[in-house]
Amino acid sequence: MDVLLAFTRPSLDWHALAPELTLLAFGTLITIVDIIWDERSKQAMPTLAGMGLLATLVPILTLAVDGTERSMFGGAYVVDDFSLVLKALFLISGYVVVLMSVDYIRDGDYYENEYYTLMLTSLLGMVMMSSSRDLISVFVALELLSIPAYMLAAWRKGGPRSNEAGLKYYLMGVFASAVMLYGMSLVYGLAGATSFDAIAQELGSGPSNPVAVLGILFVLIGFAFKVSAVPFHTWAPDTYEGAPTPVTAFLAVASKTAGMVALIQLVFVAFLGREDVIQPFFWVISALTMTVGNLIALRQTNIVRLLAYSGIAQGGFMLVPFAVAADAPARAIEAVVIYLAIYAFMNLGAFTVVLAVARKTRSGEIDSYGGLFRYAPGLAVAMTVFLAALAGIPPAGGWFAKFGLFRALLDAGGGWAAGLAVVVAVNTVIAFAYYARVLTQMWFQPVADGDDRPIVVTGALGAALTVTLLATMAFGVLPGLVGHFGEVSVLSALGG
Amino acid sequence: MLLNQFLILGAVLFAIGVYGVLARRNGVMVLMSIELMLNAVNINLVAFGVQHGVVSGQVFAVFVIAVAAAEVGVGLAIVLLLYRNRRSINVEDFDLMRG
Amino acid sequence: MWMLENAFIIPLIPAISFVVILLFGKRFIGPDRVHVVGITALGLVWVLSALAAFQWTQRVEHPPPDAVVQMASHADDHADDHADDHADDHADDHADDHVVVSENNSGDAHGGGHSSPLIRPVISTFSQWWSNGGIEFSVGTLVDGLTVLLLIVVASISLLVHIYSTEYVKDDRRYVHYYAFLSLFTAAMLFFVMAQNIVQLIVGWELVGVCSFVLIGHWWEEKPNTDAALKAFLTNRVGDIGLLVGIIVLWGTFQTFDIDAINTLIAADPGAHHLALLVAACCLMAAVASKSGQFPLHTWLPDAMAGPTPVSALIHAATMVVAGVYMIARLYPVFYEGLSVGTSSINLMAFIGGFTALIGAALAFAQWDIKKVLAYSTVSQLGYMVMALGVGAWTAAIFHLFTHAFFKACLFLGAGSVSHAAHHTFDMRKMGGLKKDMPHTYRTFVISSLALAGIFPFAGFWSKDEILLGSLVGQKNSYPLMLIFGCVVAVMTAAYMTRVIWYTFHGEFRGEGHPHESPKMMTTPLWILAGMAVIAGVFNLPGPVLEPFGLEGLAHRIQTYVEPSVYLSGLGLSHPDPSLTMALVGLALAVSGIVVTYLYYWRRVGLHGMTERNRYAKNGYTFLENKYYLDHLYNDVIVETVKRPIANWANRVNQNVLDRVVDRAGETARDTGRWIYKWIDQGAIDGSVNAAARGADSSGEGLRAIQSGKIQNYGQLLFGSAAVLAIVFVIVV
Amino acid sequence: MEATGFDTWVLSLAVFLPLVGALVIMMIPKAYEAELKLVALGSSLVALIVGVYSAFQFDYGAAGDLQFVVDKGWIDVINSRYIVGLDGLSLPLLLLSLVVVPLCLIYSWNHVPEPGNTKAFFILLLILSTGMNGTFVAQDMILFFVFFEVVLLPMYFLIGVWGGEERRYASLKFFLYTLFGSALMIISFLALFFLSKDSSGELLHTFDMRVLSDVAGVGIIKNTQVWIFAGLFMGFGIKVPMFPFHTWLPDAHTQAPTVGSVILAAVLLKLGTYGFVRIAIPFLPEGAVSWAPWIGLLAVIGIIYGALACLAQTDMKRLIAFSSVAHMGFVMLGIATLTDFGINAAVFGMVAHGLITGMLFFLAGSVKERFHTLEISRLGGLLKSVPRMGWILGFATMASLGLPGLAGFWGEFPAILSAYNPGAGLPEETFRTYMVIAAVGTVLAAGYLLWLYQRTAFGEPPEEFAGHEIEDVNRLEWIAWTPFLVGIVLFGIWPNLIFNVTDDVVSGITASVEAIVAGG
Repeated sequence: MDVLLAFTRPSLDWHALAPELTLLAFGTLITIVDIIWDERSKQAMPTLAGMGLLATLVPILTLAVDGTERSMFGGAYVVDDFSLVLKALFLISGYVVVLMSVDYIRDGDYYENEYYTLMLTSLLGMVMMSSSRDLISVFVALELLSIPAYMLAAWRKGGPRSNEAGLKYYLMGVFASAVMLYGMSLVYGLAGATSFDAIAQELGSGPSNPVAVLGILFVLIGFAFKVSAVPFHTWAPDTYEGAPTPVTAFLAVASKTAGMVALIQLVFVAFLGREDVIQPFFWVISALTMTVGNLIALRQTNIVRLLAYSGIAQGGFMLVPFAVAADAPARAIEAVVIYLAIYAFMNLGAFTVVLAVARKTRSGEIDSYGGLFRYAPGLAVAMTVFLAALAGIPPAGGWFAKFGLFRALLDAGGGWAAGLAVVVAVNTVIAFAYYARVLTQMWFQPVADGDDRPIVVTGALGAALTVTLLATMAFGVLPGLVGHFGEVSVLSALGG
Repeated sequence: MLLNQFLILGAVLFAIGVYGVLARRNGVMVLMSIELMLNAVNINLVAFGVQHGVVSGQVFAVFVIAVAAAEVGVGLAIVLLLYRNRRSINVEDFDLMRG
Repeated sequence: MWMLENAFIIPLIPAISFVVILLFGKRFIGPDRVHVVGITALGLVWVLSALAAFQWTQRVEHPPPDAVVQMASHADDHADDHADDHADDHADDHADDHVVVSENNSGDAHGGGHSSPLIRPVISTFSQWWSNGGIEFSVGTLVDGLTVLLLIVVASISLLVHIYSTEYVKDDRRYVHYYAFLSLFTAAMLFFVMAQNIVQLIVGWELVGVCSFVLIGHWWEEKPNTDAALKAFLTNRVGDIGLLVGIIVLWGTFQTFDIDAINTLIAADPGAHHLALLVAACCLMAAVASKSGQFPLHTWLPDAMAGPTPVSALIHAATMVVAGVYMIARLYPVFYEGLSVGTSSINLMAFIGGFTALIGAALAFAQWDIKKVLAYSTVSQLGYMVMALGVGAWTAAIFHLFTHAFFKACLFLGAGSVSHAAHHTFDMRKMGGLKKDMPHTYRTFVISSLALAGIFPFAGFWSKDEILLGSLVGQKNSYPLMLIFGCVVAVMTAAYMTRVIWYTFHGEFRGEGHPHESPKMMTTPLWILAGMAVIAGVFNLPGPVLEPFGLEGLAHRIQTYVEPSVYLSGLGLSHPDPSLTMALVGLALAVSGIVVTYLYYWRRVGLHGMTERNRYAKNGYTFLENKYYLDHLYNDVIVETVKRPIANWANRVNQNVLDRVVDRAGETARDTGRWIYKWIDQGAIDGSVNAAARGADSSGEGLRAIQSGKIQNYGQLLFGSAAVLAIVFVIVV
Repeated sequence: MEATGFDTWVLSLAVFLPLVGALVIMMIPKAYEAELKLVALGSSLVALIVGVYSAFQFDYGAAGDLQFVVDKGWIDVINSRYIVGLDGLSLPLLLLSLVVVPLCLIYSWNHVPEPGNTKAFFILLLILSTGMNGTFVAQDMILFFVFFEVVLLPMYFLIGVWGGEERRYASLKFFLYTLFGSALMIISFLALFFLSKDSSGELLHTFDMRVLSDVAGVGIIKNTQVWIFAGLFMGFGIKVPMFPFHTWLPDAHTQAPTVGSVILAAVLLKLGTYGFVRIAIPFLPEGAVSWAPWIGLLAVIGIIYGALACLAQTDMKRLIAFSSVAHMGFVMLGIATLTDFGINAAVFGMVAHGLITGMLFFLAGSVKERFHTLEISRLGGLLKSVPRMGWILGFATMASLGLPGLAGFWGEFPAILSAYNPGAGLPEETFRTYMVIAAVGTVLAAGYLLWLYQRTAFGEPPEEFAGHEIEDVNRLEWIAWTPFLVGIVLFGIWPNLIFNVTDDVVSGITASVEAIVAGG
């Protein structure tokens, strides 16, 4: 029992925790402001939230400049380049989402202040996730980012679809996390410790052990759910369609990224030794996810739902490198991180356009995009760029993400990898088929219901659009920008 | 100590929970079943922790309990919301969106 | 020798006049005056060609030291000034070849029966034309006796035709284009005859083909004309496969396109590459057959008569159609060795030639269209030339080419003049009795006919006599079959020409209107050509004829000047001594032909109406009239494959086994394209592509079933697949 | 050799000036149509001038080595660099694409096809031009890939927005086909990146095409080479297009607007063949040797098959499209022989086909504009109704059927000739058979082209057009067409203009291939 009593207060590295604390501070600040001047504060909220996110970037920059790797709580919580890159990514995408939300939330009947509080909280969870190197902290981070997301998904109080979206997301979410926890308990049982390094040592090698396999699988499945990998994707389309569009964007980008981050940690640090489980698992999952996502997307008529399935397929692409995690770890991580970064911008951009168009057409149907190019050429071109990026066509950013996958696969080499590469190739083709349906509507079709008044793009949306558009194109023309982050994150993640 | 019995208990509880989630139509009952699963996990954690003679297992369990509380709170809220809008908590009914 | 080195100027002139006429014809010069440009150009060409001919004779008479091949040193010069024509490694063995050549020469100089030294052709090459694989290929001119002979022929005929046309196609709807393309044709033909390498041969060959295409289709508003034009071009294209492949084989064998080099290499070592040469020669024969209307590719020539008559005279009688003969003569070593002319008593070339001569003559009987008669007569005469080459009588063939050009051109222009008078009809049944109305045309026509028939002392007599002689004596052994062919054809030729003259000029006028003599611009050329038809023979008189006058020196001028002994000597061609008997026999045959026909038509003796009475004769006649159904064969099999009937022949479908077979073949062939397109392309290939797309689409539809919308199904799916994965992995791993 | 001074800028200018023009136009509002037209034409013309300048500066003595080379860092993480360079192989094709674009702009000066919108149309053309020029000068595989792909979207929109009835289907088909090909292509590129070793067996990990063609695939075992080549084959073969991947071509051509078809025929198809010569063969000699017979087979099938398909066509434009399949068959046959003869001929064939078929598509477009149909059966008597156009059509037809003295011949004849003595390690009999088949193809070509000409140009114009006054070739068309016509004649009369330039490069390639084959 003395073991249990021997408790010493861990040393806190405030600089390392600065981002989380800033975020937390702004979250509370918003709440307080809300309590003090509730109604009158509405206008200030998005600004506050945005400031909060930007402010949080400051300590991240200082940490990046400082560059030393910081570890706390016995390695449960680590701040290294990898985590910093992803924290930054979370915050920037969060900021874009806030920009997207401004008008949407203001114009609909929503609880406005809480909305931003919850979003900041969820982002806090994500930021923590990127630093967590321990089953417990991963679990806590996961729940911290999920629970607010459940609520946000149901945020349109009156809307049955939104409620249903929330319910589905919630039930499936907790169910999955229960499964995951069970897996974690087994893993813990075998490793006798919760930190990834320890797990890596215990499970790393040695004869295969059914319990270990079961544990690993369940843990992975928990996160596979988070990144909406087939067959654990079922919640995604419904939730995306039902949830308020900014929230959808948030889920599709930020929370998916969070899931990926966790997976990177688990796969490349904790379970790397068990490639006999990991690689086949992800081979199957990624192939399934890409293909099923793309195929179903072919049949969608609602743009958001189409983007949902496209998002699932994209997730499948991101999972591809995991299939060669052990054979080419460095390239694999690089590929995933790069993909995440580029994906965040191109997908957010696409959603931004959807929002902008929906403000006029009040419809999510693809047909409502007819002749967009005639009356809103700017938006049409922007959408074209984003879809091209998603399809992976140079010079829009996406090609480099896809390129990363191929690179990882071929670096690993071997028949399986090559096979998966071909699957990816085929899927890029299928994918374009449905992106093209949107393009076709925008460019080739007459204006829907003859109403060709131009679309007014609000300042916030305009800003979001600019950011995403610039980033997408920049990543396409000078992939070095994003490639660099991929590189640095590899070194730290693999502790090299 | 008798690790296996605890594990079996946990497994059984987990299985029951899963069954409940997948079979019960009543939203609240589904939530309960999930709690069941989480507690199965707790049992495992504690058992393993003791077996290894380290505290982390129990710490983990505490975290789980705390989080579970929060989750259920949110869950009930959502179910309530649905009940208000749809006059039903039968999870079968909620399929506006499909395909 | 300036003209010989700068011969390229000669084709350049008409080329320029083509451009000038085409660009400025309508606007600046004026449609009514374009012929001035053409005629001036041709006049210039004629003078220059004459100059070239003269300078060549000078070269032969007083060969400059570097022109004679005797000692090895020239081999080196030669090697040098050809180093740029073919890969340098060739230059060396090339040099050695020359040593051999000169030896050969001294060897059989006496056996060969000619003591004239071996005069090298004048070869001048210009800047690198194209280059490939590090080898640079030059364009240039090769001028020797053969070239200058052709230059003279082309220039003269073309000039006369230009003059003639000013009246004949007066106020034609496309006067300008007409003259433009006459010029272009002349340019192409001249370029062709002075080609220095076989690639140039192809170029000229195709260009003249195109000109003939354009001029046959000159009146393209009427479908039959364009059909004829297409038929001509496509038939030639078929032959061109042979040309292409043959030339490629030659390249593959000798690694050079240079005609001089190829000939020298073969002459130097006749035995070598026999197989390659055989292939090459056979392929080239196909080309010859198509261009020079040899059996079985001759059918386009009669249809080509759809073009304006002067064109027929120029292109389809005198010049273009002899391109094939010219090519054989030019690359004679290839054919000689390839088809082993020297060693066998029968060979492909001789047979094709003889057979063509025969059927051509036979078909000429069945025609009512005067131009078609002449066309088939041309086919037959070309066959004669090819046969002559086939039996190794090189000089005789070229001699006949020379004489034939004049009298056949004259005959065509005469026919044109007739139709000009008789309301543009060529149907002999609508003529008759024109003798008195158009004396000039009549006289010139008769003269040329006599020449064609081979009556002493007209030109045809001498050349034909030499051919018969050639096939009698032949190379190493005689060609009896060819001799028989030759004699039969001699009779028939005389006969059908007499028939033409009867129907056209004698008896009663059967057309309507008042026929009148053609104007000077047309008769003058006729007389000039008729004159040539009389005297052209003197250019290669055998010695004995001249002895009485003590002019032996003038004997065998063509043989002396034209024969490229530098190439042929290596082959050991012999020149049979003239035989009086042969001459008399030939003459007798011709006369007999005339007499029989004369009796048949003028004196009404003989088997009149036999074709009506006698079934066999009737069938035979139909058979002839249908041109052996060869047209059906081509139209159905070949042209139908090319999708559209080129000749409107529906009215000539006979209940005939061959025909029915052919019909089927035709049907099948015509639909091949459509079938492949419909089933293979759109069906199989494109279909599979679209099917893949549809498959993806529908599978997407199917998969949507997963997305039932029911939470618990989702849950089941989630946990179910989790369980499955778990089990699988636990078992597998 | 690394370029210096202004020369460092030449290629980048030639490539990116059109893009700059496009960006400028985006800024100009639609209302100022005249201005944006001028900007478009101006930028493309300046690019052309730069190209011509480079052609004059070009050291033809050293046509074998790259010139105006620029080698700057680009994507360091994957060790891919911005390397551009010009050698005898790129030069003619670069000039071709530089010339074609301004002419297309001029041609569509006053009549942008339905539904109008000159601005967008010109922007797309300019972007297209950047992509094409870039592909021909890129010396880094990734750079090459990017340019190769940049071409897709503009063409997709050109077909999809300004195309005919079936435009949606056609454009998507074009896009998906090419996308699939290039996806496999990039896989092969990466395989090359990871597997290429230098002579000492060191892994190179480079995308630098200069290096890769120097090492010529040593150290990659034959089997792997064959597989990698397969990927490249798909990538380039679809673009060419080779039988049986050709089905996108007729649809794309038929549906595309006139200038779209022109550019497609004149330049886009060449990207594929260029890829074979520039990348596939020199990088993977052994793979090439084992693939060559099959490529040759597909090529000759393409020749005959394309011709037969032409005979089945009732639509003038579609017929021309299928004739492209046949003509590119000759090009591929030349490449398949792996001899300098064949490959030189192939490069010549690319240029010739670009000029000739481009010209034919221009004509088809103008005919469509005047008669509102391309149904061969409904046309006729062009020589009478629009004499000049009729004559030009005749000229183009003759050129297209490979008439000696015009450009077409020099693409066909040496290609066929080269099949007589195929390169080292290739089955002679097989290729000689190909040779004969190809020769037969020339006849079929004459067949369908003359048939087309007879049906459209000869005879009397049909009644339906009898009454109308139909405009003959107008000034803009003259401006746009003359360069094509001149080029066809010029290269036909003096082919050395191209052969001389390409020969060194090609000889280099084939030499290395032979060396490898002899060594292995």
